[in-house]
Amino acid sequence: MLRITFYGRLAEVMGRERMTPAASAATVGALIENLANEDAEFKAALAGTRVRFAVNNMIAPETQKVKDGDEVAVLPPFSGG
Amino acid sequence: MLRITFYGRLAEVMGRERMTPAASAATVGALIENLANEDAEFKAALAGTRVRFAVNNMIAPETQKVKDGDEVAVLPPFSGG
Amino acid sequence: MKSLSCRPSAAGEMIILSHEPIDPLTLGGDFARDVEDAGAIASFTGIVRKDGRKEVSALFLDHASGLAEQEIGKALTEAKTRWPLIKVLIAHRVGRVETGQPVVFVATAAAHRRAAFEACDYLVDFLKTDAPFWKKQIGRSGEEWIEPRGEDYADRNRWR
Amino acid sequence: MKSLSCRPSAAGEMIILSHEPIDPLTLGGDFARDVEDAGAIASFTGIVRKDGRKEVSALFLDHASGLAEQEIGKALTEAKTRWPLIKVLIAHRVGRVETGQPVVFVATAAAHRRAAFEACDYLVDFLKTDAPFWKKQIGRSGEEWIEPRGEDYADRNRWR
Repeated sequence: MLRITFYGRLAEVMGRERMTPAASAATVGALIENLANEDAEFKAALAGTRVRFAVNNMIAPETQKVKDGDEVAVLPPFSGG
Repeated sequence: MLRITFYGRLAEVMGRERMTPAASAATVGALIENLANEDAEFKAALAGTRVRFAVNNMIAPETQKVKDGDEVAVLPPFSGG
Repeated sequence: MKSLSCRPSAAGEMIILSHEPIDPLTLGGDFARDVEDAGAIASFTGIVRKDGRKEVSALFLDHASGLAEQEIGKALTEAKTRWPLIKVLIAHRVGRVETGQPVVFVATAAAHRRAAFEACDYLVDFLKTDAPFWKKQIGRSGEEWIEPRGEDYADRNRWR
Repeated sequence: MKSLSCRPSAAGEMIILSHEPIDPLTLGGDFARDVEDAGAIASFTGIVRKDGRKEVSALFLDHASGLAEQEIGKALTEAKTRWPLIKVLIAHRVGRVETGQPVVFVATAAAHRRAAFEACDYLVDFLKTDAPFWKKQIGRSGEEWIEPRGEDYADRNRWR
Protein backbone atom coordinates (compact mmCIF):
# COMPACT_ATOMS: atom_id res chain seq x y z
CA MET A 1 0.00 0.00 0.00
CA LEU A 2 0.91 3.65 -0.51
CA ARG A 3 0.01 6.39 1.90
CA ILE A 4 -0.95 9.66 0.20
CA THR A 5 -1.14 12.82 2.34
CA PHE A 6 -2.75 16.12 1.38
CA TYR A 7 -2.04 19.59 2.73
CA GLY A 8 -3.51 23.08 2.84
CA ARG A 9 -6.69 23.48 0.80
CA LEU A 10 -6.22 20.02 -0.74
CA ALA A 11 -6.56 18.49 2.75
CA GLU A 12 -9.96 20.19 3.02
CA VAL A 13 -11.06 18.39 -0.16
CA MET A 14 -9.42 14.98 0.33
CA GLY A 15 -8.87 14.68 4.08
CA ARG A 16 -5.34 14.38 5.43
CA GLU A 17 -4.56 10.94 4.07
CA ARG A 18 -5.65 8.10 1.82
CA MET A 19 -4.29 4.60 1.37
CA THR A 20 -4.07 3.16 -2.13
CA PRO A 21 -2.60 -0.06 -3.55
CA ALA A 22 1.00 0.41 -4.69
CA ALA A 23 0.21 -1.38 -7.92
CA SER A 24 -2.36 1.28 -8.89
CA ALA A 25 0.26 3.52 -10.53
CA ALA A 26 3.93 3.51 -11.52
CA THR A 27 4.77 7.17 -10.87
CA VAL A 28 3.68 10.01 -8.62
CA GLY A 29 2.17 11.75 -11.63
CA ALA A 30 0.12 8.71 -12.65
CA LEU A 31 -1.06 8.21 -9.07
CA ILE A 32 -2.41 11.76 -8.86
CA GLU A 33 -3.95 11.55 -12.33
CA ASN A 34 -5.81 8.41 -11.28
CA LEU A 35 -7.09 10.12 -8.14
CA ALA A 36 -8.21 13.15 -10.15
CA ASN A 37 -10.06 10.95 -12.63
CA GLU A 38 -11.90 9.23 -9.79
CA ASP A 39 -12.78 12.43 -7.94
CA ALA A 40 -14.20 15.48 -9.72
CA GLU A 41 -13.80 17.67 -6.65
CA PHE A 42 -10.09 16.84 -6.41
CA LYS A 43 -9.69 17.43 -10.15
CA ALA A 44 -11.31 20.84 -9.75
CA ALA A 45 -9.09 21.66 -6.78
CA LEU A 46 -5.97 20.87 -8.83
CA ALA A 47 -7.04 22.99 -11.82
CA GLY A 48 -4.71 25.93 -12.44
CA THR A 49 -2.52 25.08 -9.47
CA ARG A 50 1.13 24.12 -9.57
CA VAL A 51 1.17 21.20 -7.15
CA ARG A 52 4.44 19.75 -5.94
CA PHE A 53 5.14 16.35 -4.45
CA ALA A 54 7.29 14.69 -1.86
CA VAL A 55 8.04 10.98 -1.59
CA ASN A 56 9.19 9.80 1.83
CA ASN A 57 9.79 13.39 2.99
CA MET A 58 11.89 14.34 -0.04
CA ILE A 59 10.65 16.74 -2.69
CA ALA A 60 10.22 14.62 -5.85
CA PRO A 61 9.28 15.19 -9.51
CA GLU A 62 6.02 13.75 -10.83
CA THR A 63 8.05 11.28 -12.88
CA GLN A 64 9.35 9.63 -9.69
CA LYS A 65 8.54 5.90 -9.42
CA VAL A 66 6.54 4.79 -6.40
CA LYS A 67 6.64 1.42 -4.64
CA ASP A 68 4.92 -0.39 -1.80
CA GLY A 69 5.29 1.41 1.53
CA ASP A 70 6.09 4.82 0.05
CA GLU A 71 4.56 7.94 1.52
CA VAL A 72 3.51 10.44 -1.11
CA ALA A 73 2.71 14.05 -0.12
CA VAL A 74 0.63 16.30 -2.38
CA LEU A 75 1.65 19.91 -1.83
CA PRO A 76 -0.23 22.99 -3.08
CA PRO A 77 1.80 26.22 -3.41
CA PHE A 78 3.55 26.95 -0.12
CA SER A 79 2.64 30.04 1.90
CA GLY A 80 4.52 30.31 5.16
CA GLY A 81 5.99 33.14 7.20
CA MET B 1 33.46 85.24 21.25
CA LEU B 2 33.08 81.97 19.34
CA ARG B 3 32.99 78.60 21.00
CA ILE B 4 34.79 75.91 19.04
CA THR B 5 34.20 72.27 20.03
CA PHE B 6 36.27 69.27 18.97
CA TYR B 7 35.26 65.62 18.81
CA GLY B 8 36.77 62.16 18.56
CA ARG B 9 40.53 62.14 18.15
CA LEU B 10 40.55 65.91 17.60
CA ALA B 11 39.22 66.34 21.16
CA GLU B 12 42.25 64.41 22.42
CA VAL B 13 44.52 66.94 20.71
CA MET B 14 42.62 70.17 21.38
CA GLY B 15 40.46 69.45 24.40
CA ARG B 16 36.69 69.63 24.09
CA GLU B 17 36.39 73.35 23.56
CA ARG B 18 38.19 76.60 22.96
CA MET B 19 36.94 80.16 22.95
CA THR B 20 38.23 82.57 20.33
CA PRO B 21 37.33 86.16 19.38
CA ALA B 22 34.68 86.28 16.69
CA ALA B 23 36.70 88.84 14.80
CA SER B 24 39.58 86.39 14.34
CA ALA B 25 38.13 84.91 11.14
CA ALA B 26 35.27 85.47 8.69
CA THR B 27 34.44 81.86 7.84
CA VAL B 28 34.60 78.41 9.41
CA GLY B 29 37.41 77.50 7.03
CA ALA B 30 39.50 80.55 7.95
CA LEU B 31 38.91 79.92 11.65
CA ILE B 32 40.26 76.37 11.39
CA GLU B 33 43.17 77.46 9.21
CA ASN B 34 44.17 80.03 11.83
CA LEU B 35 44.03 77.39 14.56
CA ALA B 36 46.11 74.99 12.46
CA ASN B 37 48.72 77.66 11.83
CA GLU B 38 49.00 78.37 15.56
CA ASP B 39 49.16 74.71 16.59
CA ALA B 40 51.40 72.19 14.82
CA GLU B 41 49.83 69.26 16.61
CA PHE B 42 46.34 70.26 15.42
CA LYS B 43 47.68 70.80 11.90
CA ALA B 44 49.18 67.30 11.96
CA ALA B 45 45.90 65.84 13.26
CA LEU B 46 43.99 67.41 10.36
CA ALA B 47 46.38 66.16 7.69
CA GLY B 48 44.80 63.67 5.31
CA THR B 49 41.44 63.82 7.10
CA ARG B 50 38.18 65.03 5.67
CA VAL B 51 36.89 67.13 8.54
CA ARG B 52 33.33 68.42 8.55
CA PHE B 53 31.83 71.31 10.47
CA ALA B 54 28.66 72.31 12.21
CA VAL B 55 27.63 75.82 13.16
CA ASN B 56 25.02 76.06 15.90
CA ASN B 57 24.18 72.37 15.58
CA MET B 58 23.72 72.48 11.81
CA ILE B 59 26.15 70.82 9.41
CA ALA B 60 27.80 73.71 7.54
CA PRO B 61 30.30 74.14 4.70
CA GLU B 62 33.72 75.66 5.44
CA THR B 63 32.68 78.75 3.51
CA GLN B 64 29.98 79.51 6.08
CA LYS B 65 30.35 82.93 7.75
CA VAL B 66 30.74 83.00 11.54
CA LYS B 67 29.67 85.71 13.95
CA ASP B 68 29.86 86.52 17.63
CA GLY B 69 28.13 83.89 19.79
CA ASP B 70 28.29 81.10 17.21
CA GLU B 71 29.18 77.58 18.24
CA VAL B 72 31.43 75.85 15.74
CA ALA B 73 31.94 72.07 15.90
CA VAL B 74 34.95 70.43 14.26
CA LEU B 75 34.00 66.89 13.23
CA PRO B 76 36.42 64.18 12.11
CA PRO B 77 34.96 61.33 10.01
CA PHE B 78 31.98 59.83 11.81
CA SER B 79 32.10 56.24 13.05
CA GLY B 80 28.99 55.19 14.90
CA GLY B 81 27.01 52.00 15.15
CA MET C 1 6.94 27.19 25.44
CA LYS C 2 5.82 23.70 24.50
CA SER C 3 7.05 23.03 21.03
CA LEU C 4 5.87 20.55 18.50
CA SER C 5 9.37 20.28 17.15
CA CYS C 6 12.52 21.88 18.45
CA ARG C 7 15.83 20.78 17.17
CA PRO C 8 19.35 22.12 17.10
CA SER C 9 19.91 20.70 13.61
CA ALA C 10 23.62 21.53 13.66
CA ALA C 11 25.98 23.64 15.76
CA GLY C 12 24.55 27.14 16.01
CA GLU C 13 21.28 26.21 14.28
CA MET C 14 17.87 25.97 15.86
CA ILE C 15 14.52 25.17 14.24
CA ILE C 16 11.34 25.48 16.30
CA LEU C 17 7.87 24.59 15.03
CA SER C 18 5.31 25.34 17.68
CA HIS C 19 1.59 24.81 18.23
CA GLU C 20 1.82 27.23 21.17
CA PRO C 21 2.42 30.99 20.97
CA ILE C 22 6.04 31.91 20.28
CA ASP C 23 7.60 34.77 22.21
CA PRO C 24 10.22 36.69 20.19
CA LEU C 25 11.49 38.31 23.39
CA THR C 26 12.28 35.04 25.12
CA LEU C 27 13.62 33.49 21.93
CA GLY C 28 15.66 36.59 21.11
CA GLY C 29 17.03 36.79 24.63
CA ASP C 30 18.12 33.16 24.64
CA PHE C 31 19.55 33.59 21.16
CA ALA C 32 21.67 36.61 22.13
CA ARG C 33 23.03 35.00 25.29
CA ASP C 34 25.68 32.91 23.59
CA VAL C 35 26.81 34.31 20.25
CA GLU C 36 30.60 33.98 20.52
CA ASP C 37 32.17 37.14 19.13
CA ALA C 38 29.20 38.24 17.04
CA GLY C 39 29.11 41.95 16.27
CA ALA C 40 25.68 41.86 14.62
CA ILE C 41 22.32 40.28 15.39
CA ALA C 42 19.45 40.78 12.95
CA SER C 43 15.95 39.58 13.66
CA PHE C 44 12.57 39.49 12.02
CA THR C 45 9.16 38.97 13.57
CA GLY C 46 6.15 38.32 11.36
CA ILE C 47 2.80 39.12 12.96
CA VAL C 48 -0.74 38.23 11.91
CA ARG C 49 -2.36 41.39 10.53
CA LYS C 50 -5.99 42.42 10.81
CA ASP C 51 -5.44 43.71 7.28
CA GLY C 52 -8.01 46.49 7.14
CA ARG C 53 -11.39 45.60 5.74
CA LYS C 54 -10.53 41.91 5.62
CA GLU C 55 -10.79 41.99 9.42
CA VAL C 56 -8.66 38.90 9.80
CA SER C 57 -9.22 37.40 13.25
CA ALA C 58 -6.69 34.56 12.92
CA LEU C 59 -4.54 32.51 10.60
CA PHE C 60 -4.65 28.76 10.49
CA LEU C 61 -1.30 27.25 9.52
CA ASP C 62 -1.06 23.77 8.09
CA HIS C 63 2.40 22.23 7.62
CA ALA C 64 3.98 19.03 6.35
CA SER C 65 5.62 17.68 9.47
CA GLY C 66 9.03 16.15 8.83
CA LEU C 67 9.31 17.69 5.38
CA ALA C 68 9.10 21.20 6.89
CA GLU C 69 11.96 20.62 9.32
CA GLN C 70 14.00 19.08 6.52
CA GLU C 71 13.43 21.88 4.01
CA ILE C 72 14.14 24.53 6.66
CA GLY C 73 17.31 22.63 7.58
CA LYS C 74 18.40 22.77 3.93
CA ALA C 75 17.75 26.52 3.82
CA LEU C 76 19.84 27.01 6.97
CA THR C 77 22.68 25.04 5.40
CA GLU C 78 22.40 27.15 2.25
CA ALA C 79 22.41 30.35 4.33
CA LYS C 80 25.54 29.23 6.18
CA THR C 81 27.22 28.50 2.85
CA ARG C 82 26.43 31.98 1.56
CA TRP C 83 27.17 33.98 4.70
CA PRO C 84 29.56 33.45 7.62
CA LEU C 85 26.92 32.97 10.30
CA ILE C 86 27.69 32.31 13.93
CA LYS C 87 24.16 31.33 14.88
CA VAL C 88 20.73 31.14 13.33
CA LEU C 89 17.23 30.49 14.65
CA ILE C 90 13.92 29.92 12.90
CA ALA C 91 10.73 29.65 14.95
CA HIS C 92 7.47 29.16 13.06
CA ARG C 93 3.95 28.75 14.36
CA VAL C 94 1.61 26.01 13.21
CA GLY C 95 -2.10 25.70 14.01
CA ARG C 96 -4.30 28.68 14.83
CA VAL C 97 -2.55 32.04 15.34
CA GLU C 98 -4.64 35.00 16.49
CA THR C 99 -4.37 38.46 14.94
CA GLY C 100 -1.57 40.44 16.57
CA GLN C 101 0.35 37.28 17.48
CA PRO C 102 3.76 36.35 16.02
CA VAL C 103 3.67 33.72 13.30
CA VAL C 104 7.41 33.60 12.62
CA PHE C 105 10.64 34.72 14.27
CA VAL C 106 14.03 34.54 12.56
CA ALA C 107 17.32 35.61 14.15
CA THR C 108 20.85 35.58 12.73
CA ALA C 109 24.20 36.39 14.33
CA ALA C 110 27.43 37.16 12.47
CA ALA C 111 30.65 39.09 12.94
CA HIS C 112 29.46 41.86 10.64
CA ARG C 113 26.09 43.35 9.82
CA ARG C 114 25.68 42.58 6.10
CA ALA C 115 25.87 38.83 6.71
CA ALA C 116 23.35 39.02 9.57
CA PHE C 117 20.91 41.24 7.62
CA GLU C 118 21.10 39.35 4.33
CA ALA C 119 20.81 35.89 5.86
CA CYS C 120 17.78 36.97 7.90
CA ASP C 121 16.14 38.51 4.82
CA TYR C 122 16.93 35.39 2.76
CA LEU C 123 15.44 33.01 5.33
CA VAL C 124 12.22 35.02 5.65
CA ASP C 125 11.84 35.03 1.85
CA PHE C 126 12.45 31.27 1.85
CA LEU C 127 9.74 30.68 4.45
CA LYS C 128 7.20 32.69 2.42
CA THR C 129 7.46 30.64 -0.76
CA ASP C 130 9.63 27.54 -0.35
CA ALA C 131 8.79 25.91 2.98
CA PRO C 132 5.84 23.51 3.26
CA PHE C 133 3.46 25.70 5.24
CA TRP C 134 -0.03 26.68 4.14
CA LYS C 135 -1.96 29.50 5.66
CA LYS C 136 -5.63 30.19 5.73
CA GLN C 137 -6.96 33.60 6.70
CA ILE C 138 -10.01 33.52 8.91
CA GLY C 139 -11.75 36.84 8.39
CA ARG C 140 -15.01 38.71 8.29
CA SER C 141 -16.08 37.17 5.01
CA GLY C 142 -15.09 33.61 5.84
CA GLU C 143 -11.98 31.56 5.30
CA GLU C 144 -9.45 31.87 2.49
CA TRP C 145 -6.30 29.88 1.71
CA ILE C 146 -3.47 32.28 0.92
CA GLU C 147 -0.93 31.83 -1.85
CA PRO C 148 2.25 33.90 -2.11
CA ARG C 149 1.90 37.20 -3.97
CA GLY C 150 3.93 37.84 -7.11
CA GLU C 151 6.23 40.04 -5.06
CA ASP C 152 6.93 37.17 -2.67
CA TYR C 153 8.25 35.09 -5.57
CA ALA C 154 10.15 38.13 -6.86
CA ASP C 155 11.72 38.60 -3.40
CA ARG C 156 12.72 34.95 -3.29
CA ASN C 157 14.20 35.18 -6.80
CA ARG C 158 16.60 37.94 -5.67
CA TRP C 159 18.71 35.16 -4.13
CA ARG C 160 18.95 32.92 -7.17
CA MET D 1 17.69 52.57 31.96
CA LYS D 2 18.84 56.09 32.67
CA SER D 3 19.22 57.80 29.34
CA LEU D 4 21.23 60.80 28.43
CA SER D 5 18.67 61.69 25.84
CA CYS D 6 15.39 60.01 25.09
CA ARG D 7 12.92 61.65 22.83
CA PRO D 8 9.91 60.66 20.85
CA SER D 9 10.87 63.01 18.02
CA ALA D 10 7.59 62.47 16.19
CA ALA D 11 4.68 60.04 16.29
CA GLY D 12 6.06 56.52 16.13
CA GLU D 13 9.69 57.69 16.38
CA MET D 14 12.04 57.24 19.31
CA ILE D 15 15.69 58.24 19.65
CA ILE D 16 17.64 57.13 22.70
CA LEU D 17 21.24 58.10 23.43
CA SER D 18 22.40 56.44 26.60
CA HIS D 19 25.47 56.53 28.87
CA GLU D 20 24.11 53.42 30.57
CA PRO D 21 23.91 49.91 29.07
CA ILE D 22 21.03 49.48 26.60
CA ASP D 23 18.97 46.31 26.72
CA PRO D 24 17.66 45.23 23.30
CA LEU D 25 15.20 42.86 24.99
CA THR D 26 13.51 45.55 27.04
CA LEU D 27 13.62 48.02 24.17
CA GLY D 28 12.39 45.43 21.68
CA GLY D 29 9.61 44.33 24.02
CA ASP D 30 8.38 47.88 24.58
CA PHE D 31 8.68 48.55 20.87
CA ALA D 32 6.57 45.53 19.88
CA ARG D 33 3.84 46.26 22.41
CA ASP D 34 2.07 48.93 20.40
CA VAL D 35 2.62 48.62 16.65
CA GLU D 36 -0.91 49.13 15.28
CA ASP D 37 -1.46 46.58 12.52
CA ALA D 38 2.21 45.92 11.76
CA GLY D 39 2.89 42.60 10.07
CA ALA D 40 6.67 42.92 10.22
CA ILE D 41 9.21 44.00 12.82
CA ALA D 42 12.89 44.02 11.88
CA SER D 43 15.62 44.71 14.38
CA PHE D 44 19.36 45.04 14.51
CA THR D 45 21.68 44.85 17.49
CA GLY D 46 25.32 45.89 17.14
CA ILE D 47 27.65 44.44 19.75
CA VAL D 48 31.24 45.34 20.69
CA ARG D 49 33.53 42.60 19.35
CA LYS D 50 36.72 41.28 20.92
CA ASP D 51 37.86 41.07 17.28
CA GLY D 52 40.41 38.27 17.50
CA ARG D 53 43.98 39.29 18.10
CA LYS D 54 43.05 42.91 18.67
CA GLU D 55 41.59 41.73 22.00
CA VAL D 56 39.29 44.73 22.24
CA SER D 57 38.17 45.14 25.85
CA ALA D 58 35.86 48.12 25.24
CA LEU D 59 34.83 50.91 22.92
CA PHE D 60 34.73 54.51 23.94
CA LEU D 61 32.07 56.48 22.07
CA ASP D 62 32.25 60.21 21.74
CA HIS D 63 29.30 62.07 20.24
CA ALA D 64 28.22 65.60 19.38
CA SER D 65 25.28 66.13 21.70
CA GLY D 66 22.41 68.01 20.07
CA LEU D 67 23.78 67.53 16.58
CA ALA D 68 23.53 63.72 16.94
CA GLU D 69 19.85 63.81 17.91
CA GLN D 70 19.19 66.22 15.07
CA GLU D 71 20.98 64.23 12.38
CA ILE D 72 19.34 60.98 13.55
CA GLY D 73 15.98 62.75 13.47
CA LYS D 74 16.63 63.75 9.86
CA ALA D 75 17.50 60.14 8.97
CA LEU D 76 14.27 58.93 10.58
CA THR D 77 12.30 61.46 8.55
CA GLU D 78 14.09 60.31 5.39
CA ALA D 79 13.38 56.66 6.23
CA LYS D 80 9.69 57.41 6.75
CA THR D 81 9.62 59.19 3.38
CA ARG D 82 11.12 56.18 1.64
CA TRP D 83 9.19 53.41 3.40
CA PRO D 84 5.72 53.25 4.96
CA LEU D 85 6.88 52.76 8.56
CA ILE D 86 4.52 52.40 11.47
CA LYS D 87 7.17 52.83 14.14
CA VAL D 88 10.93 53.21 14.40
CA LEU D 89 13.42 53.21 17.27
CA ILE D 90 17.12 54.03 17.40
CA ALA D 91 19.05 53.48 20.64
CA HIS D 92 22.77 54.26 20.63
CA ARG D 93 25.32 54.05 23.42
CA VAL D 94 27.74 56.81 24.24
CA GLY D 95 30.68 56.61 26.67
CA ARG D 96 32.47 53.37 27.49
CA VAL D 97 30.91 50.16 26.18
CA GLU D 98 32.47 46.85 27.25
CA THR D 99 33.14 44.00 24.82
CA GLY D 100 30.04 41.83 24.39
CA GLN D 101 27.71 44.73 25.21
CA PRO D 102 25.25 46.29 22.72
CA VAL D 103 26.37 49.57 21.20
CA VAL D 104 23.33 50.13 19.00
CA PHE D 105 19.77 48.83 18.64
CA VAL D 106 17.49 49.71 15.74
CA ALA D 107 13.91 48.46 15.33
CA THR D 108 11.39 49.13 12.56
CA ALA D 109 7.75 48.14 12.20
CA ALA D 110 5.75 48.15 8.97
CA ALA D 111 2.78 46.40 7.38
CA HIS D 112 5.07 44.32 5.15
CA ARG D 113 8.55 42.92 5.54
CA ARG D 114 10.51 44.68 2.79
CA ALA D 115 9.80 48.10 4.29
CA ALA D 116 10.80 46.93 7.78
CA PHE D 117 14.00 45.20 6.57
CA GLU D 118 15.16 47.95 4.24
CA ALA D 119 14.50 50.81 6.65
CA CYS D 120 16.38 48.98 9.42
CA ASP D 121 19.31 48.28 7.10
CA TYR D 122 19.31 51.90 5.89
CA LEU D 123 19.34 53.33 9.41
CA VAL D 124 22.21 51.11 10.55
CA ASP D 125 24.23 52.15 7.48
CA PHE D 126 23.43 55.77 8.27
CA LEU D 127 24.66 55.42 11.86
CA LYS D 128 27.96 53.90 10.71
CA THR D 129 29.01 56.77 8.46
CA ASP D 130 26.69 59.77 8.73
CA ALA D 131 25.86 60.32 12.40
CA PRO D 132 28.21 62.33 14.63
CA PHE D 133 29.61 59.50 16.74
CA TRP D 134 33.28 58.62 17.08
CA LYS D 135 34.52 55.36 18.42
CA LYS D 136 37.82 54.42 19.92
CA GLN D 137 38.79 50.78 20.35
CA ILE D 138 40.52 50.02 23.62
CA GLY D 139 42.54 46.86 22.97
CA ARG D 140 45.64 44.89 23.84
CA SER D 141 47.95 47.20 21.94
CA GLY D 142 46.45 50.45 23.22
CA GLU D 143 43.76 52.78 21.98
CA GLU D 144 42.77 53.47 18.40
CA TRP D 145 40.18 55.82 16.88
CA ILE D 146 38.16 53.94 14.28
CA GLU D 147 37.08 55.34 10.93
CA PRO D 148 34.47 53.67 8.71
CA ARG D 149 35.83 51.03 6.33
CA GLY D 150 35.47 51.46 2.58
CA GLU D 151 32.64 48.93 2.66
CA ASP D 152 30.76 51.05 5.21
CA TYR D 153 30.74 53.97 2.76
CA ALA D 154 29.81 51.55 -0.05
CA ASP D 155 26.92 50.22 2.05
CA ARG D 156 25.72 53.75 2.75
CA ASN D 157 25.97 54.64 -0.95
CA ARG D 158 23.52 51.85 -1.85
CA TRP D 159 20.77 54.22 -0.68
CA ARG D 160 21.75 57.26 -2.73
